[in-house]
Amino acid sequence: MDLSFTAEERSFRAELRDFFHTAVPDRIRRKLREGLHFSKDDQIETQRILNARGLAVPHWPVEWGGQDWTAIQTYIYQDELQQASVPFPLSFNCSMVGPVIAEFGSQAHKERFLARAANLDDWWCQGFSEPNAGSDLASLRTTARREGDSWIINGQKTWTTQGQHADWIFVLARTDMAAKKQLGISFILVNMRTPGITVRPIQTIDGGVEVNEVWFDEVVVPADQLVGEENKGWDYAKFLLGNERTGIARIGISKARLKRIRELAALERVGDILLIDDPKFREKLVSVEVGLKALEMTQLRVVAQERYLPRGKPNPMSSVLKIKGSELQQATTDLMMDVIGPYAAPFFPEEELQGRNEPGIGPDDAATAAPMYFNWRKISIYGGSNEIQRNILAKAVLGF
Amino acid sequence: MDLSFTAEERSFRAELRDFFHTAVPDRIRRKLREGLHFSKDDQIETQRILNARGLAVPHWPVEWGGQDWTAIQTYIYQDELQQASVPFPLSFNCSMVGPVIAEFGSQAHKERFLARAANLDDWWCQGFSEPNAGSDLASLRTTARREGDSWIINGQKTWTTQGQHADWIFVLARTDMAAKKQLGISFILVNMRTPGITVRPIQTIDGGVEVNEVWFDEVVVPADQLVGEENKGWDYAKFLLGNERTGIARIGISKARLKRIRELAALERVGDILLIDDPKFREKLVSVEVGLKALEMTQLRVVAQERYLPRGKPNPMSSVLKIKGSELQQATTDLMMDVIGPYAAPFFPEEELQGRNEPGIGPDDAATAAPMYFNWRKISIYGGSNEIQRNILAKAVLGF
Amino acid sequence: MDFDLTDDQRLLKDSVDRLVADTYGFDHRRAILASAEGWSRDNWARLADLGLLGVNFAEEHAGFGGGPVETMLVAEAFGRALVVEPYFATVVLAGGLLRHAGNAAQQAAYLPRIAGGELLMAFAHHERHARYDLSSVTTSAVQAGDEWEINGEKSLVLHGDCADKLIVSARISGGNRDAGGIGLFVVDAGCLQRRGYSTQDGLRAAEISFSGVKAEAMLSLDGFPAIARTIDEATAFLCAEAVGAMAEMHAITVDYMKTRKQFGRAIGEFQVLQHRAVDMLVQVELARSMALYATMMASDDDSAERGRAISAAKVQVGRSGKMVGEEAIQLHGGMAMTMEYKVGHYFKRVTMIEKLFGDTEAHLQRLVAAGTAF
Amino acid sequence: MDFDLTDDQRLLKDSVDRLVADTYGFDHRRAILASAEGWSRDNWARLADLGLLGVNFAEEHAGFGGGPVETMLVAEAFGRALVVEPYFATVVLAGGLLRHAGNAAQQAAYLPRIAGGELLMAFAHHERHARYDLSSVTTSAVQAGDEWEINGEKSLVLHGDCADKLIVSARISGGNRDAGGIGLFVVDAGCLQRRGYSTQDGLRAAEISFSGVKAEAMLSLDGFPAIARTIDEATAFLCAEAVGAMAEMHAITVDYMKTRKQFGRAIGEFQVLQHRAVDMLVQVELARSMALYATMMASDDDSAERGRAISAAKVQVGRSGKMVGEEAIQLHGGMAMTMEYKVGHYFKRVTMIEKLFGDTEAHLQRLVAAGTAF
Repeated sequence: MDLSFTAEERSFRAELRDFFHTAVPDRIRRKLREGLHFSKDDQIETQRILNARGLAVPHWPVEWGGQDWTAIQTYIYQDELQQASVPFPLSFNCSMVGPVIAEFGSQAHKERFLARAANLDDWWCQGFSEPNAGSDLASLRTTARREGDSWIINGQKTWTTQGQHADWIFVLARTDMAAKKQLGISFILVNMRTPGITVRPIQTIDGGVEVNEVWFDEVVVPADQLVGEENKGWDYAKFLLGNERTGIARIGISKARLKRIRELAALERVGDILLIDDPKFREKLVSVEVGLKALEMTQLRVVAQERYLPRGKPNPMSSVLKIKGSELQQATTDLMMDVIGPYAAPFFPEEELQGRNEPGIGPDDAATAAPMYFNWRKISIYGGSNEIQRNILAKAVLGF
Repeated sequence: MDLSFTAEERSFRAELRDFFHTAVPDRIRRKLREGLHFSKDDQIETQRILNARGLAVPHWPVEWGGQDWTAIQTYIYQDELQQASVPFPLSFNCSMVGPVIAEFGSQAHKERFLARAANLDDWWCQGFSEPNAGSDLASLRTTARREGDSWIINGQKTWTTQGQHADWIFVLARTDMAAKKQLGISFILVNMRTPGITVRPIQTIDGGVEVNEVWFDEVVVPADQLVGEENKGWDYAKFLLGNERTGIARIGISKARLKRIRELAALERVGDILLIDDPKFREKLVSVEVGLKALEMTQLRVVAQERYLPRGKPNPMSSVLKIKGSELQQATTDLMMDVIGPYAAPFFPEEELQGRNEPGIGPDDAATAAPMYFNWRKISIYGGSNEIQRNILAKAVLGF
Repeated sequence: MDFDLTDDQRLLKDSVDRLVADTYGFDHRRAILASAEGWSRDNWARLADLGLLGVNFAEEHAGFGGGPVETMLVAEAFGRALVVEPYFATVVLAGGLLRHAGNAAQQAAYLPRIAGGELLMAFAHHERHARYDLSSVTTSAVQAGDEWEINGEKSLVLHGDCADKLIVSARISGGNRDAGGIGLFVVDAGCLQRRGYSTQDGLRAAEISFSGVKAEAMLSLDGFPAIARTIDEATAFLCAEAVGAMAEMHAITVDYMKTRKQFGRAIGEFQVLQHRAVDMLVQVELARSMALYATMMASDDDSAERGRAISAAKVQVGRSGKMVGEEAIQLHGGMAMTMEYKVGHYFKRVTMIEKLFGDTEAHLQRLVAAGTAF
Repeated sequence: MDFDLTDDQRLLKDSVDRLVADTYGFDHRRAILASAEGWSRDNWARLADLGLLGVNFAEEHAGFGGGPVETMLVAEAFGRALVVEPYFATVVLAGGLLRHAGNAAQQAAYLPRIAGGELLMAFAHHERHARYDLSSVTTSAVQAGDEWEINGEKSLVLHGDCADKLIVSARISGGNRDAGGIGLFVVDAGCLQRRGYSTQDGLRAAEISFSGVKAEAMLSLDGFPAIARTIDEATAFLCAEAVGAMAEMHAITVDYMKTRKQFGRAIGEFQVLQHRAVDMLVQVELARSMALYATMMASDDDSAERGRAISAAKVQVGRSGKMVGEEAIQLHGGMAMTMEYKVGHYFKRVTMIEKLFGDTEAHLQRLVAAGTAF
C-alpha cells in the first residue's frame, strides 16, 4: 500500500500541466476560471488542440485514437485538465457516443464517425430525457418505426445540452411497442439537419441557454444509422453511463474553484482585514478542503479498483463520488457567494459580460457568482439525481 | 396580533417562579440542573409539594384538581417549571393515565385513582410498547382473556420507564383476537403486585437504569379495571398521546440546559481566555439559541391555536415541536460535551456520583455530560420517533 | 399573547391578497420584467389606490396608519407574488427614514406624495467596501453656506435608477465606520449620474456618483440611529417577504410532487421525498415564527434588544430560505431550473434577500458579538 | 499509488482478524469489562504471542518491523472488535515515544519487554487545563544531582492505573504552553499515588500525582517534537480504529434493518431509512479514505504537513463518526439504547475517540490557523 505517485506518473503529470497551460489559450481558460460560459468556437478550438496531441479521447481504443493509459494516468489527466480550467472535450462526443460506437457500432460507423467526433468535426448531443422520462428514463415514449430502409422517428426529447450547436444527436427510441420498459428501445444516430427536427432553447434560471427541447416529427433516418442490434439500446445506454466511473466527482474543477476563491478572498476587504484572514471564512474554506481531500482519496481508491473491473460495467462506488462530488461543487458556489457578498445582486446577460468594456460592479467574478450558484444546482440533478444514486447504493451495495 | 404577555400573565409567571424556587428543595433541583437522575423519593416529595399547591395536575378537570387555565397559563407553568429544574409531575400519572380515567373512566375509577395519582400515592407506569410493537404499536400481542369476573393477561411489555418503582401499570392488551390491529385492543389497569408479573430492569448505554421489561404470565385482573369500553383501548391511547400537544418541545428544559452551559463555559479556561469568550463556542451557543427562539415562537403559535381545537385531538403541528424540540435538546448535550472536552471520558456509576465525597474529575458536571449525550438520543426515538412524526406531517399536513 | 388579526388587519390582508392575485400572474409578471422600466406604473397606481404606499404612515400624512403587523401582511403577500415594484426602496426604506429622521415639515412634504404614488424615492447608502457594516460611509457632505455639497460613490442603490429623489447618507465628521457624524440628505435625482441595472431577482438597482451635488434638504446631522432603526424595520419586512416566498415554493413543490409521475407513480408517494418536503415545512414554520418575532420587535426602542431580535430572525430566515429553496429545486428536478417555471424565480428572490442588509453569517456574528440571541 | 496489501500485510491482517474473532465475542468482552482490571491478561499474552505488541518496533527490539500500514491494520481490527486491552497506551503511545525519543540503550531496555508482554507503560502528559494543547505542561522536573525530581498533577492518563512504568512529560524550562523546555522521563509507577477509573467506553484511565518523584531515566530534554510525532501517529491509529468501529456499526445497522419488522415489513424496505443507511455508508467511506491518508502521512518528517494531514483526518473521522453513531442508534430505535446490544458500545467508543488528542473543533481550528487543509 503506497499513496505516493511513481516518478513516471509525476513526470506524466508535469508534462500534461505544462501542455495545458501553454497550448490552450489563456483567453479560453480564463472564461472557465471566472465562471463564464465558453463559446462553441472555444470548445472546438480547445478540443482540436487536445486532439492534435492525442489528448481528446485518451480512453478510446488505441486504433481510434486512444492512449491505453492506466486508470491512474486517466485520473491525472482529468485532474490536471480540470485544474488548468481547460474545457473538457465535449462529453457527448468523447465520453458518450464515441465509446458506444467503438464498442457496438459497425465498422462503417466507426470509420464514418469516430475520428470526426474526436476532432469535434461533428458536434454530438444526447437525445435521452423526455418530459415524462427523467429519473425514470426507461419510460421514454419517442418512437422509431421501420419503413423500408428507414426509421421514422416521432417524439420529444428535452434537457438536450447544447443541442443548439449540434450536428448530430444520438437518440433512444422505442422500436418495439409491445415490449415493456427497458426492452424494445433502440440507439439511433440522427443528423440534426434532417427535416422534421425542431430545436427550442430553454433559458435556465442563471439567465443562460444551454439546454433545449428537441421535437421529432416524422423524421426519416437511414436504417443503417441504428447502432448495434435493434431493441438493445438500453444496454448501450447503460454501457455509456457506466463508462463514467471516476471522473464524475470532478475534483479538479472543485480544486480550481477553491483556488479562484482564495485569490478573490485575498483581495476583498472586510473592515480592517482581508476576507481570507477572517477566521470564519477560513473555516468554511478548510472545511470544504477536508471534504475534497476525503473525496479525492476515495476517488483514488475507486480508481485503484478499476483494473479489477470489466470495462463499461458500472461501479456502484461511483455513486458515492457523484453524491459527494456534487455536494462539494455546490459548496464552492456557496463560498464564492460568501466572497462576493452583496455584489451577488447585479445581473448582466452573458453576452454583455463576454464583450463588455465598462468595468464590472463590485469584486472580480461578482457577476458570475450567483448565476453559477443557481446553475450548479443542476449538478445534483443531472446524470442520475443524488436520490437515484442513493437508490443505486441501497440496492447494489447495501442489498436492500 | 400581540406577542407581549398581559399583566396578569406576567404576575402569574412571577408567582410560579417564586414558588418553584422557594418551595421545591434546591437539593432536588440541583440534581436536574447538574444532569443527575433524581430518586423515587425526590419525585414523590416534589410532586406532593406541587400537588398541595394545586400545581401537579393543573390541566385536569377542576373537580379532580385541575385549574381551568388558559393554554397560555399552561405554557407559562411548563416553561417556569422546566426552567427552575423542578422534576415534572410524573407524566404517567398526570399526563397519561389521569386524563384517560378522567375522560373515559367510571365514577368508581375516578374516585379510586385520580386523587392518589395526583399526589403520587400510586406510582403508575405505561404498558404500551412490546419487543415487536415499537413504532408500530398497533401490532401489540399482549392478550387479555375474559374469565368470569376477571381478565387474564399474558404477554410482554418493554421500555417501561421506571416500572421498577411502579405500583400500577396501564396496559394495552388485545381482547378480540379476531379483530385486526387497532380494533380489539382494550385499556386495562393492573396492580404491579399482582402475581404473575415479572419486572426486569434494562441498563441503558449511559449506565443508568430507567426502563424495564415487564412480563405478564396468567395475571388475573378484576374485570372492573377495564377502562371505558372493551376493544376501544386504541381510541383512549390516541387521546392520551394527543393530550401532549404543546409541552412536547420541552423548551424550558433546553433553556435551563443552556443556562447551565453558560455557567460552566464561564469557568472553563481555553489557553488565555474563558471558553464563553471563544468566538466559535459562542457561535454554537447563539446558533442553538436562535433555533430555540424560533421553536418557542412556533410553540406559542400552536398554543394560541389550542382554544380552537377540541380537547384530546392531536394537532399535527405538535409533530413539528417534537422534531425540532428533540433536535435542540440533543444540541444542548453536544454543547455540554464541547464545554467538558476531554473530561467527558471518566465514567462513574450514578450511585457513586450521588453520594460521593471525593472531588470529581475535571469541570463540574463532567461526569454527567457524556451520559446525558448518550441517554438523550432517546428523545428523538420515544413518544413516536422523529421518523413517525414526519410520516404524520406528510399525511396530515401535506396530504401525501 | 395573541396571533389573531384584527378586523382591519384582515380587511387589509384580503385586499392585498386580491391585488396580487389580480396583477401578478406568472406571465403578466414576466411581461412586466421584460418591460423597459422592469416594473409597472399601473401596479404602482393600484398600490396607491389601496393606500398600501402609505401603509405605515400616519393618517395626517395620507397614510393608512398601520404598524409593523400591517407592513408584515403586505410584505408576505408581496413575497408570495414576487412583486417587483419599488415598494421596498420607496415606502420601507425612504419612508422609514422620513418617519424616523424627518422633521414635521419634511414628513409633510414627502410622505403624502409617496403615499399618493407621485413620488419615488430610494436610499443611497451602501458603498463598495462597506460589505454589511451600516456605519461604513466615506461619501462626504460639506457645508457651503446654508447648503450642503455631497461627494462620493454609492453602490447597489435599490431602485436608485427610477427614483425621483434620493436620501443619501454622507459623512460630516469622524472616520469611516464611525457611527457618529453621518448625515442624511435629500437629493434631487434628476441631475445625477446613474448606472442602472437589473438584479438577479428581477428587481432594479443603480450605481450613483455624487460630485459636488447640492443637497436639497437635510434630514438629520446624526443619522445613524434612524438608519439602524429603518434597516431593522426593513429587515423585518424582508423576513416576512422571504417567508411568503418560501411558503409559496413549498406549496408549489408539494403540488408538483402530487402530479409528477415517475416509475409509475406520483413522486410524492416516495417516502424519502415526503420526509424532505416535511423538513421544508419545518423550516418554513420556524422562519414564519421568526418573521413574526421580528415584526413584533421591529418597533422596540431598545436598539440593542431590537438588533438581537432582528439578527436572530435574519439568521433563521436565511437558513430556512436556503434549505427550502435548494430543496424545492432538487425535488422538482430539471423543471425548476428553467425560467419558464415559477420556483426558480422564488429561489432567486429568497437568495437575494439573504444577501440584503447582512447575510446569515454577518447576523450570526452580530449575535456572537452581542453574546446571546435572547 | 497502490491500495493493495503486501502478502505479509495480508497475513498480519488475517491473524489479527482471527484473534479478535476468537477472543472478543460480545459476551466474552462484557465479562472482561466486569473483571477487576477491566481487561484481560490472557488476551495480552495472545497479542504478545502474535507479535502485535511490537508491530511497529524494529526487529532488533523483538518487534514485527512493521510501519504505519501494519499498525493501521491492527487499529481497524481492534475498532471492529472494541479491544479493551492497554494496547494504545503501551504500544502506540509509550512505544512511540521510546522509538522517537529514546536512545539505543533505552529502546533496548524497554521495547523488547513491551513486545514480549512483560512491561505495561503509559504516557502521563495531559493536565487539567491543557484541554487539547500538547504544549501545556506545568508539571515540573528539577535536576537534583544526577537525578531528576518531578512534581505536578497528570490527568486522564490512559491505562495509567495498570502501567508498570510511566513516561512523564515535565517542564524543565520555559512557561506553560512553550513547546520548548519539556522533558520526557521514565518513572516507576509502583510508588505513585494513582486514582484509577473506567472511561465511558469501558477502557481505563487514572489521575496521577507526582510529589518529589524520582525519575528513573530520562528520554529527552527537548521532548516536544517526539510528543507531537507520537501523538500524530497515535491519532492516525485512532482514526483507523474509529473506522473499524463505525464500519461495524453500519453493518450491524443494515443487518438489523433487514430483520426488524414493523408495519408488516422489514424496516429496511422503507426508502427513507434506506437513504439514511446510504448516507452512513458515504460517511464511512470518506472516513476510511482519510484514515488511509493519515496512515500514509503519519511518518512524514515535515511536521507541518503531517500535522495538517492528521488534523484533516481527525476532522473527517470525527464528523463521520458522530453522524454514523447517532444514526445507528436512531435507525435501531430503543434497542440500541441498551447495554445488552452491541451498537451502543461502538457508539460510545467512537464518541470518546472524537475527544482524544483534539476534538473535531480543535483540529478544524488548527487547520484554520494553518490556512489550508491541503
